[in-house]
Amino acid sequence: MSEAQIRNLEEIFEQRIARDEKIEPKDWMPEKYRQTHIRQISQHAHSEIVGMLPEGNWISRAPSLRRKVALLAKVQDEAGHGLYLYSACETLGISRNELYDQLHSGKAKYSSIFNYPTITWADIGAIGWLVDGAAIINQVPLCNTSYGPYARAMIRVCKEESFHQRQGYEIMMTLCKGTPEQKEMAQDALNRWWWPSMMMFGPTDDMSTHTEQSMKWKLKRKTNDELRQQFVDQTAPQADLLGITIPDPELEWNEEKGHYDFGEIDWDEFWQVVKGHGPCNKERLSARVNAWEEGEWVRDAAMAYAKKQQDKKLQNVG
Amino acid sequence: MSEAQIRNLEEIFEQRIARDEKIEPKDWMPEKYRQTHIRQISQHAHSEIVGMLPEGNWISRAPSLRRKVALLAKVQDEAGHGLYLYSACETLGISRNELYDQLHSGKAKYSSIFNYPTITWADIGAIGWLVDGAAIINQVPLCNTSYGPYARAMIRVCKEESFHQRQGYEIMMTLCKGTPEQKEMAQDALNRWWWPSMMMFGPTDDMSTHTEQSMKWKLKRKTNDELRQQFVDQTAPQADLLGITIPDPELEWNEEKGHYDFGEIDWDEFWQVVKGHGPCNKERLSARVNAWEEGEWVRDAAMAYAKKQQDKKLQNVG
Amino acid sequence: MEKKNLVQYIYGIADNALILGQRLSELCGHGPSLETDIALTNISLDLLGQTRSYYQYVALLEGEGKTEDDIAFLRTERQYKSVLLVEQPNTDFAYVITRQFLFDAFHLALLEKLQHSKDDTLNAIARKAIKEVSYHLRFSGDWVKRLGDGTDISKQKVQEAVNMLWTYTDELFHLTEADSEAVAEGIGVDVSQLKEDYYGKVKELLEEATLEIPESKYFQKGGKQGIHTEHMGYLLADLQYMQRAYPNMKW
Amino acid sequence: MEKKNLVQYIYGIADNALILGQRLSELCGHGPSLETDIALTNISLDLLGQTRSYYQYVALLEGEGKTEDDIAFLRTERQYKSVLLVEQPNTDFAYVITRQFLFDAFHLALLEKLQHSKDDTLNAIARKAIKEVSYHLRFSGDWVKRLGDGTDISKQKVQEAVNMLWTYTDELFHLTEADSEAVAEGIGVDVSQLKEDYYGKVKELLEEATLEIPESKYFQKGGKQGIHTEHMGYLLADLQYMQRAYPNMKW
Repeated sequence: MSEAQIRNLEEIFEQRIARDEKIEPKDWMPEKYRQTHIRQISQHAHSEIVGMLPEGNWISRAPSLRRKVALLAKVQDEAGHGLYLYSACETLGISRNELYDQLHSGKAKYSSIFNYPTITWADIGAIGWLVDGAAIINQVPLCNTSYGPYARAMIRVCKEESFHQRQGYEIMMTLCKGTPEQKEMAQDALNRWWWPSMMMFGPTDDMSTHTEQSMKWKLKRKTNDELRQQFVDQTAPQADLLGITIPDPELEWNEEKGHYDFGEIDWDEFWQVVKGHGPCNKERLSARVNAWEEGEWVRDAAMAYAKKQQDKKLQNVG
Repeated sequence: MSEAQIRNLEEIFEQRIARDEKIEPKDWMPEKYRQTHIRQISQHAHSEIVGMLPEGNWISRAPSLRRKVALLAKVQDEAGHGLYLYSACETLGISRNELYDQLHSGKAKYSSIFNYPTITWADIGAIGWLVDGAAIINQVPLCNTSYGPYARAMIRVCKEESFHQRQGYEIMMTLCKGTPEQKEMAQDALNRWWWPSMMMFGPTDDMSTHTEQSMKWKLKRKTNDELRQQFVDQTAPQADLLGITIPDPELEWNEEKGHYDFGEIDWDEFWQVVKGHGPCNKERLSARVNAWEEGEWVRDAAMAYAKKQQDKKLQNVG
Repeated sequence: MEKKNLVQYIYGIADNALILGQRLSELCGHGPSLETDIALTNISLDLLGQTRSYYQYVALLEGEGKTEDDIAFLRTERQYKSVLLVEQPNTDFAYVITRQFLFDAFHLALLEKLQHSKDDTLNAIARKAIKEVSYHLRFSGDWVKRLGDGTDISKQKVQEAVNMLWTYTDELFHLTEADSEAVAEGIGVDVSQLKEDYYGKVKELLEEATLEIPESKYFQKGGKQGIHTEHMGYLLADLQYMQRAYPNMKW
Repeated sequence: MEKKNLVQYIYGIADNALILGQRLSELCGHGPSLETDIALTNISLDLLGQTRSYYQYVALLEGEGKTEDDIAFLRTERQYKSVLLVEQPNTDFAYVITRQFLFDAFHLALLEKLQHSKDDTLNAIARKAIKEVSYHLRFSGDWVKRLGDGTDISKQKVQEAVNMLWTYTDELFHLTEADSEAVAEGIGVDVSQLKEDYYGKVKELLEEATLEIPESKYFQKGGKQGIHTEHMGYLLADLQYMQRAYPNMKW
């Protein structure tokens, strides 16, 4: 194709996006669009899969059968989200194995929040309430993103996430209405998960890159700081309702702005975790790598068996 | 050597034993004496080592610090007994590695009692009381056995075993004086360990082989049935003192004989376990094999390091 | 039937579901592929769902304000009446699948009888569970075939698992006192009657999977009397941790 | 010094001994040789012995009929103030030895100061423990050298363990509030002062063992505030099992 032709295609493409038309796998798309989407969708998929681990840590010790079943189902949903998202990503011409390789080699990122440990049962509540809460704020706009398979996956993901978020909040509510020991457990979980959740929206706008392009492609509709503000505004009253305190002395309602003011994030901690030195980065990655490596013989067996069955069929036909 | 010479040596040898003289490693001894002793001493050593496993199972869950320390020390003593006994066995011209190979390949036996699981804390008491009790009855006569290194090892072993036995009995006593739940736990442990302990004396005399020869060499001084009777006579009053009931409806004091009568052992169970099909045979052996195989690189490293140090020394001398 | 015996009879069924459900739940997030991870979690969810139905019934029978959680979490090891098979550890995927297959084949046969129990709660639970367990058996059976007739490595691994776990199958067919009484009253299933058909079907599938049938004369037992393997204590330490550490709280 | 703070100060020392003693005790019967098995058990016994001395003192301070076992077994995870290093799992012998060495070097330095504490119970415990811990350090240091300068495999394994566990060393030298107060009163040791000498000695031995010194800028912390790794919960589930399942009994 000539450069002119490509420019023409790009123009048509940008117009389609501007008209809110969905881009589908077989449609022409700029290489950068493809690469950006592979990066973002796969990061999102990896986050779902790695996100199974901190919550999975409490399945065997859940305090009631009802909670055990709910947690197990929730973690399973995350595996399901991983599946849709990997499939969406595969439509962009990359295989699942390549995506796994990127994760296992440390080349691909996943959400840093999952590098914190779950150390009490209340953490399961806090993750549902805060982490899923933050995730939804990040993700809801993606239900209208330009790439069709991603948008459709996100609709399903968001529906389930908001169920998870309510479930998490309900765990917190039960603890806060429980014994003093339980309420203390809830407060402690909020203390530990608040700032990492705030970090889920990424660097402040002045530090953030790629935003303009992402806005255009509807991979992003609001800036990091806007989303973070939305999270604070949504969560602060919920904490009040629970009767526990967000660990930020600067948190205060600003009547004038119509928003909460809040304190500064510890960006050193943010970058430490992003760079792979959080409390559980090594454990999370090695859990995934181990599962994958120990599963190799199983996947090989399934392939070998399928081939044998296929050969038999062909033989019967022939 | 001519046959006559050998007969002569054998005669002198038998006379020495008859005079209660100790046979020492450098002394001449009949090949059968050597082989029999290798078999018995190594079985005994293996039993100490495998015997660490069922009790080791409760170290991490011991109910008090005092009990945890005592149990840990006890299991350590067993490792120590294993060490003396392997050393005694090595004086007969077999290496420790060969002995381990025999254990790991299933060629060598160890005491069947250790193929039963420890499923409650009371089992730790019952093992001390019953299993160590039975072991002492089997072992005390060996302090005067004819082979010097074995006899000396046994003196030390027996001293420690009788300490363990008292400790086990004291665990049982504490449980029996405790809550009804604790007493039930003690009774349950007695129910499960009684018959396996009775089996520790081996088949009945009419079924037992090698006894005559072993008697002559002082590897044995009483028959299986005599020792078993001694165990019952010693243990039944102890159970009364604890206030728990030995699970044998036929157990009864026989005034005339001056001994307790008791019921029939389930010999099918006995042989099932001896043949390798007890509740934990596979687990015990694979725990030992795993420890050994996983430790190979460590032992290799120690050897390589020692050699390097040796070489350095030689270089400095040269 | 005496309430106490009925409760014991239910434990003999329900505890298997709890313990196997717990074992499978330990694997969540660590499977060889997302698809098997999801499938095994589904099985775990089904089993834990069944567990809840049974224990809710037990709680009702026992009264005194007992809940399903008291029953699940606050018994001593000796009071759990699950068979030894289900508590065996997740050694590797071959063990997980083989344990599942050997249990599913029994479980389905049991439920097919239990749906005709004179006890309406039990027969209702059974009818619902049959659909779930039919799926479990199809899944585990298919995987036994894949592993058996897959690669040399997978064949070796699954054969080892079959050989090891085989010794725990006989116990499935032992009748406890509670069983006998429940059978006599038309409430319980005579599991000893399921044995022949079970081994027939299991062997047929193992043969299809090109595996050898173990020829063990010796079997393990004890779970039905609450005498478990040494694996059980550690499983319970985790299972019961929260309920034991924070007694009498709502979650 | 306020009693509550003194108790917290003691936890900061004693909990390390408990948790590391527990970790080592898990290995009993599974070591690479009888000799190492016995030696590691000895270290575990020493540490648990020290734990008892500290906790008996805490029990005395707290009064109200508390026992050493209440303190050892009946706290919540967040109340254990051990450093993250000691709860790290027994991944393999290289991890076990490296964890031990990195802790022993600190432990000995701590005790050498603690023996001059104004608190007579603490200085007495320290004096007794110094002899034990000197032996521990010799043992673990010797093994680091054997593994480092042994075979290629052992070097690789111990280097990996050093790299992984190194990130937990910095926390050893953090001062908690209870520490600062105890230091001010001449009771406690200013661990931040031990840091330079520690890294000097540790690096010297690692070099002798032909190992590379990790160049990590990032370290983990939290244990001293009771924020542990995910390994701790499982360790406690076993450690506390009996006391939790059978409360208020004598053993």
